[in-house]
Amino acid sequence: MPTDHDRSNIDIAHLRAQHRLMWRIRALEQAALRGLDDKVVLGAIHPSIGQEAVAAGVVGSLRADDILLSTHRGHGHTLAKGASSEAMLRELLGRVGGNCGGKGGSMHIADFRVGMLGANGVVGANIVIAAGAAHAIKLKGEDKVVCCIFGDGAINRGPFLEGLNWAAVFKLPVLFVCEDNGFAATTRTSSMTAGGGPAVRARAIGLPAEEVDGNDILAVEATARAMIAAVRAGEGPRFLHAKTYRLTGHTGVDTAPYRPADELAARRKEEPILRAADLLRAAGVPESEILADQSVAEAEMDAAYRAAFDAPFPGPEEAFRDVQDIGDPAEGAF
Amino acid sequence: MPTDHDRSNIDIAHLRAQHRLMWRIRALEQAALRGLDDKVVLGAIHPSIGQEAVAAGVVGSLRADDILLSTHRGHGHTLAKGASSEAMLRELLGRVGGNCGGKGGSMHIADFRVGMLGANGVVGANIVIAAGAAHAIKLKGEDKVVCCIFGDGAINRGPFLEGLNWAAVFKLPVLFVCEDNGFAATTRTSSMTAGGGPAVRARAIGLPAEEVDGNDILAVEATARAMIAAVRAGEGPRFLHAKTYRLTGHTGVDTAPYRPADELAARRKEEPILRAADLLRAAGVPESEILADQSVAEAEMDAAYRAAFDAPFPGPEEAFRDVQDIGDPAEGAF
Amino acid sequence: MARISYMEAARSALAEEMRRDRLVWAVGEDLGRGGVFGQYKGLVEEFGPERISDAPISEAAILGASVGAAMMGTRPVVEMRFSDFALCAVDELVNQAAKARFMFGGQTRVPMVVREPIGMWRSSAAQHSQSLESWYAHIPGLVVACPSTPADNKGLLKSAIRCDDPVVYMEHKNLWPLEGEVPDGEHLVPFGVARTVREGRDITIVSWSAQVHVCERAAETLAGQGIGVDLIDLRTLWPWDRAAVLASASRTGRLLIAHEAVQVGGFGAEIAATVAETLGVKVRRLGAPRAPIGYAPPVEDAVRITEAMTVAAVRDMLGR
Amino acid sequence: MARISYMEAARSALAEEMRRDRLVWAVGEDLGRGGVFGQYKGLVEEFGPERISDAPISEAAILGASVGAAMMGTRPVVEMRFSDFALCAVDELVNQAAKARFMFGGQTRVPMVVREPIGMWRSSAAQHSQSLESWYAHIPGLVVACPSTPADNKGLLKSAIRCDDPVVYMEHKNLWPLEGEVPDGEHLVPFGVARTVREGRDITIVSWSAQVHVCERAAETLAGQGIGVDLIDLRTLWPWDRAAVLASASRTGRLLIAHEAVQVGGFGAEIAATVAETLGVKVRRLGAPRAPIGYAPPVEDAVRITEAMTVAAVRDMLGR
Ligand SMILES: Cc1ncc(C[n+]2csc(CCOP(=O)(O)OP(=O)(O)O)c2C)c(N)n1
Ligand SMILES: Cc1ncc(C[n+]2csc(CCOP(=O)(O)OP(=O)(O)O)c2C)c(N)n1
Ligand SMILES: [Mg+2]
Ligand SMILES: [Mg+2]
Repeated sequence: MPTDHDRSNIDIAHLRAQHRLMWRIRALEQAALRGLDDKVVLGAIHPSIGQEAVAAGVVGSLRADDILLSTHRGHGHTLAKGASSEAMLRELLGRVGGNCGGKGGSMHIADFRVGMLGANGVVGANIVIAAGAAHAIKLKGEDKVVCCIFGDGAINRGPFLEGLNWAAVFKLPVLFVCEDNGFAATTRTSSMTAGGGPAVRARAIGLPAEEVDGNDILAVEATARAMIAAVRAGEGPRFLHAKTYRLTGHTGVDTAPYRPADELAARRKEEPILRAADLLRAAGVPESEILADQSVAEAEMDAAYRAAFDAPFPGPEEAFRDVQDIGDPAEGAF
Repeated sequence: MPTDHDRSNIDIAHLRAQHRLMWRIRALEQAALRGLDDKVVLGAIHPSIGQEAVAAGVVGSLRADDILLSTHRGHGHTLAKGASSEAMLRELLGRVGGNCGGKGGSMHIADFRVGMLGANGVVGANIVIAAGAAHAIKLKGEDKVVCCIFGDGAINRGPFLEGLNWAAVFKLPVLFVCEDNGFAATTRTSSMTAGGGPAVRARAIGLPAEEVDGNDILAVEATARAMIAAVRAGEGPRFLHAKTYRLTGHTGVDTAPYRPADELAARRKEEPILRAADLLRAAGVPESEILADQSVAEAEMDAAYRAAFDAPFPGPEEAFRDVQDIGDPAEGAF
Repeated sequence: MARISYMEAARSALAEEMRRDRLVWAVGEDLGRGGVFGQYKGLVEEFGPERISDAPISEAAILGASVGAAMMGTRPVVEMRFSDFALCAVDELVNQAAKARFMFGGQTRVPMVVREPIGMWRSSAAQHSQSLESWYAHIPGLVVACPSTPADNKGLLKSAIRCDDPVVYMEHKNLWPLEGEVPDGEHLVPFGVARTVREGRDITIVSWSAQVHVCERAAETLAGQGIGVDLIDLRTLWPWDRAAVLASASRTGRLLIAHEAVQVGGFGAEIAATVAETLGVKVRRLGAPRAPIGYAPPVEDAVRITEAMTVAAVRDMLGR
Repeated sequence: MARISYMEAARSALAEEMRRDRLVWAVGEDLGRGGVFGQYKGLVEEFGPERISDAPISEAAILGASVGAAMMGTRPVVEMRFSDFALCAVDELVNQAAKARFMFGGQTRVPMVVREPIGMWRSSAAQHSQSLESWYAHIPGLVVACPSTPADNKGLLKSAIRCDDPVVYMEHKNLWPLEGEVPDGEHLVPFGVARTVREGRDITIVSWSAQVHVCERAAETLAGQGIGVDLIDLRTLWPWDRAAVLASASRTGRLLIAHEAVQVGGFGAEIAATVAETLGVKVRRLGAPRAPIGYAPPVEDAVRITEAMTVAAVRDMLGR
């Protein structure tokens, strides 16, 4: 599989688009963090700042009708799949017009219109659900691909084994992506994970697996594209281990005192947007255009944030809607 | 690890003891099956006929104060750990004097006096419990070893991953043994298991693992002994994959119509007791002594069965005993 | 009409629905060989191994994959073998299947049927005998069905398969061989409509699943003693037929609820509380003690709600 | 006596018990850095990482390993983070921990405390807000504690750690910062003994966990309206203090049970049913609708049992 992409022959227009997408993701999350300060984002936020190349490289390589499942740290994935930034910010602020009508929030963000079947508040739970989504695709004879992204912490939960085995036994069209940011909440994942890591485990369960520098947008994309093609060709599930680094704390309020400052400083230098900008610069893209990508993204998210801020809350009647068809949720109570 | 044991230099007395133990296991299960015919064993029975070398070779290599956890197919393991055959048959018949006072039956047989912490009615559930038993041993600074036996079907359940990772992360004194009899109930396990199998999975989680011919008592014992020594020496968990074959149906009433007769006939020739007898014969042990091992075992189990048959049932008050200290189980009801 | 078993009724319901809708499929361990109780026998021959699918022993994956497959527009019928093993997949059922529609603001539905056989079955002991229907009745988003007759096992299973909500479908292991008249073809039993098993004016008894048959025998005995029992088979616990129960209880003035499950925190409490809140009539429950189920027959029997106990409770409530 | 928080009370209870008994240890994700709510802060410094142990994200292993470790004579305190995540370990708790002693005929005990923080916590939504105490009250073998005050969180946690039964210990996430007077040192609160929060003769209100404080405010308001509330904090659901509830309800003749959990199948039903069966007094429950908990504040608030609702329910029962 071509992880060793030819850097002398880069599609600059495409890289530029990826650079823009990564900035949109980062600006979206910065707006979400601003929402915390403004006390309008009331639930937990798990930023993916520093991990944007995984969202852009993997999710950006999916077809519009492909399916995505994500985690609690899923803003980037969701935006990359095509969700509207304003709808997302409305959801994060719990407002009308949010992707889930304000009922899900950050940890349950989903946009079925663009094939995004949900973030998940339970670590690892998306893995078996993704296997099942792929199972349905196979049963229906479609050529869609399911992409399931989870963290390095999820590989220690049972559903990792059960879901990968399921996908391999039934030869299902699913790409599993372990977005490895080094931490599970406040714990270094390596301290609680035995053996050779995600790819080694996946191979032991019969899935071809690759490791990739998750901060290198070109590497991520090249590997993801090849794997998605194999999956779509009916070759069965594939596994991608993308190594990246979480530049923020676990949540928007976690200052991450458990990690040395110099570690963070060193890692900041390797973050994916800077590296993409360097590539653009090297290819002759003027600084002004590189900066414009940031400012355009920030302007988009600023406007979206303001719209969300001004949007109304859903009414209390929403508490009783979409529970189920059968039976009245208010029966017995109140 | 010495799986390639020197067959020219066998300890005949020890092999003879193992031959006897395997006969005792088989005769115990034949008595249990007779209990089904006699309609005195009322719950399900999962015979391990044909798999006796795993019980004898692995469990027979444990120290008396070592700890054992087993499965629904655990009669052989339990007997090999030192439980009384009469107490076991009483338990299978649900009588007073059973290891669990008749309250557990075959699937929950346990004998804490000999370090046998229970069969389990839930496939794979014993794996995490075993890891925890080993965790306690480490916390207390003891030099006991935990041995956890499960089937080939259990390696697809989440607790397999979670339990092995746990044991490896905490470097716990536990030997995991996958007793691979080719089937999970009526399904060929291979059809539902992806990848390279139990040992490959275990290695991926960081456990040194070996495969062994589970019908070769000498091979099983040699490998188990070496692994148990490493575990006891504080080297962390080990994993043994023993390949054997289930000569009966899944339960005592399953005639296994899903398997061709010639497969069974071929496998009968490789069963562990015959093979041990051949070794004894080759070493000059007279036929009469070999036959005596069988008849002595059958006589023991016949007497035990009769005693169990004649034993009284526990009274209904047992339904309310050993539930818990706090709160009256009958409160509210009746 | 044909006289068939509870098991056969379920099998024909599934077969009919699979013929009607090619997006219906079943998945679980050993289904290809008919399932652990034979309730899938012959189906793989008709529908093939993709639609009557074996599964690895991995309840979390069986249930979780079905959630994904349901969100993608198929209708999985999920076999959990024993309700006890479904405890290996509670996150998938309660945090995922039951909540997806709500959490995602109505963007999706999770049409799946989770078959969880319940109840005591001779000497199956503590990990193979539980009745946990009240758990699922407590969880928003779930429908809970507990059929007691072959006809209902056909009609409710068909309704469950067509339902867009996740349904926890609890057959009773002791009822598999029970025979009864079952309407042919399109026989659908709606959720939330109780069945009046027999009419009487002295007392109302509400029950479900196998316990209905025990109550029926008790009612027979009581009839011989001049006591008329209005016996209601609830059939589904969510939704449950409040109207039928309240109407009967207000007629008779006395309500006894009998179930096999542990009494403390059982669904009988919900019914008793509702009726007490609403009508102020005499209520009483008859449920199991709060003890695991033992292996030895006398230990197992000690937590069984019997006909005699039912008769005695009724007589006691009537003061005669 | 010192004025400390609910969180600090729990922390000092654990620390005291760990000093007293070297076989007590705690295990869960992120404990080394104080736990997700800070309830383990500073403990790793005193007791070291073996006894305040981090864990992989593997709830089934955390709980299952603790079952094994408890059977081997240690006393694990198991942190599940949110009661919602404990749904990933239900087999281990319900089929294993709760049943081992019985199944094995009394050969073993499983002394462990499973901490499962419950309840709504602003905008935590459907998978981080559940109150499932009634589930565990239904399971033989388990003890269920739901402390509402700092003093009880100290005294009940200490009792739980010393208990030989598995205890499901449910702290309420909104109560962590709540301050109150807590006795120093050896302060043990026994299981099954309710706390009378205030006395009154018009109506009995029974509650537990954070809802007690809502009821207390409602009782205050009602007192201003000339209505006297006998407010009982149950503290533990299994065992629960039937005697205290029955005595109070028979004195006042009216019983209201209020809890944050879904009303259908909630533990309020058990209490209402018991009291209705025993006394025939007026009963009523006040629990949540059968709906998941939404993210947006108005949606979340719509399923919250408020002081105003409590006041209205009481006035309605009294006909004034
Ligand atoms: C089953 C479960 N256990 C625990 C948690 C609490 N939790 C939320 S995020 C998180 C860390 C996850 O780490 P990882 O999978 O690496 O994802 P990351 O947060 O690094 O993106 C934990 C432990 C949870 N949500 N679900
Ligand atoms: C969690 C769970 N799922 C399903 C079952 C039903 N069941 C009992 S034994 C068995 C087969 C187990 O196969 P394996 O692990 O290979 O053990 P073996 O029976 O071959 O010894 C199954 C599926 C169970 N007991 N527990
Ligand atoms: Mg991570
Ligand atoms: Mg097997």
